[in-house]
Amino acid sequence: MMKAKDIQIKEIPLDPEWCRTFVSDVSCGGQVTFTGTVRNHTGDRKVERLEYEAYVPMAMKVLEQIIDRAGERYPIIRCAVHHRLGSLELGTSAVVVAVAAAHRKEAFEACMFIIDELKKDAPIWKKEISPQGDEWVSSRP
Amino acid sequence: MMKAKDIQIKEIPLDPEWCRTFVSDVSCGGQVTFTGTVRNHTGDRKVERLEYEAYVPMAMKVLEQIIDRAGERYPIIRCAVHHRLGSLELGTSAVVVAVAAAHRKEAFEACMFIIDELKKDAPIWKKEISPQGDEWVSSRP
Amino acid sequence: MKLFITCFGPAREITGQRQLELDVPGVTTAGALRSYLLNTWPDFRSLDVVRVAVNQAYAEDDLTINEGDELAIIPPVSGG
Amino acid sequence: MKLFITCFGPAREITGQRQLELDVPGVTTAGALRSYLLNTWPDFRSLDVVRVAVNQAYAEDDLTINEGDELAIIPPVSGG
Repeated sequence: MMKAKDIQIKEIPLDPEWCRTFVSDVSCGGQVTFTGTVRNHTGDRKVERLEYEAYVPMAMKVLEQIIDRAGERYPIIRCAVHHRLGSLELGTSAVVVAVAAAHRKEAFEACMFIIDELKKDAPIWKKEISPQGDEWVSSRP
Repeated sequence: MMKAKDIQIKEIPLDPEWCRTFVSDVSCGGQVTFTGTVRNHTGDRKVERLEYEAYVPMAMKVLEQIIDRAGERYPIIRCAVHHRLGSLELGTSAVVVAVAAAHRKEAFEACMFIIDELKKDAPIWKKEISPQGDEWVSSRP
Repeated sequence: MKLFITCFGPAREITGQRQLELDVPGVTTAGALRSYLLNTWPDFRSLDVVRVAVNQAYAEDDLTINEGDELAIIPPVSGG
Repeated sequence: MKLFITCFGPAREITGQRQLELDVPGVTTAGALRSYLLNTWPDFRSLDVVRVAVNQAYAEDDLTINEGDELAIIPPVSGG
């Protein structure tokens, strides 16, 4: 039974340690935290920065549904998903997914499930700003 | 090719955010951090606190070998493994494993591999302090 | 029936607008709206998938659209 | 040959000492040391596994022990 979940989509820097602390629970043996950061390349393409936008109210709902589905599959106790918007420099955190469960295997699997589903379904878009030209990421042929 | 690894076994509180920051790298799309904390139960057994001890110089070597094996299996770029010793209250962080790789799947798998191997091979022991009596954890029949 | 449709990410660049205002007879389901968009702006065909959201949820093609619904074009997402 | 053996975790409670000092003819391999320990302190048999470390590495049973080696008894580990 999930005790608490926290979903945030925001323009200001993310705080992975806040997420990790939010999901900490004495009934849990551990937390798994994934932090997605802006990488300086995509394949051979050099990346200078990323610009994120979202359909925010729908994204909040989709993320909540994803967390609930994770909770049906895995006995997770607490969960936080934060996503950044706006123009992000290299190395900046774009997304944090933190999960706590009684046992680590389930925490790892739930964390992977949530970030995979987020990337498939959350109405959020990023544009790569690159010397080779700007491009919306998944619209590339 | 692994750029950096950091192994610490210490008596003072761990800092998961330090580990996450240590493994951050602009060539990586993300970091996965596992933090193992002291749980208030093991099955039906109530736990009051844990006492950790280690064969420190050997544990340092074993952890380094585990990280190197992880680096042979997965293209991880940076890695930190910190382990706490001494008497730990409920909720306290006992171990942190942080891994960065270009792609998240590999970071998740490498992080799981390292914590699994650590639990199998690192010469570290914990004793559960419980109202039902104190017990070394894995020596239980 | 007047429809207001928000265009996100690459959809905004394809239509040239963030908000579309349409009044097209026959566009009464999510599927009909999708077809209308693909025919009107053929660049949508270069995307892997174009989904329509009705009232902040992904819509199946047979979902009926009503006046006043919140509509959005959802090009391939790339969060995370 | 005098051997100094450090006992960790539950091994310390079984032998009652953190440091053992042994001088037993015939104990010249890691396996012989393991057998000696299991015979001398039968409580070791209640553990799933008892490993011997020589110079800070797990030792196979046939590894020869030399005077001055750093020896340790490694009962089942439980880190993390």
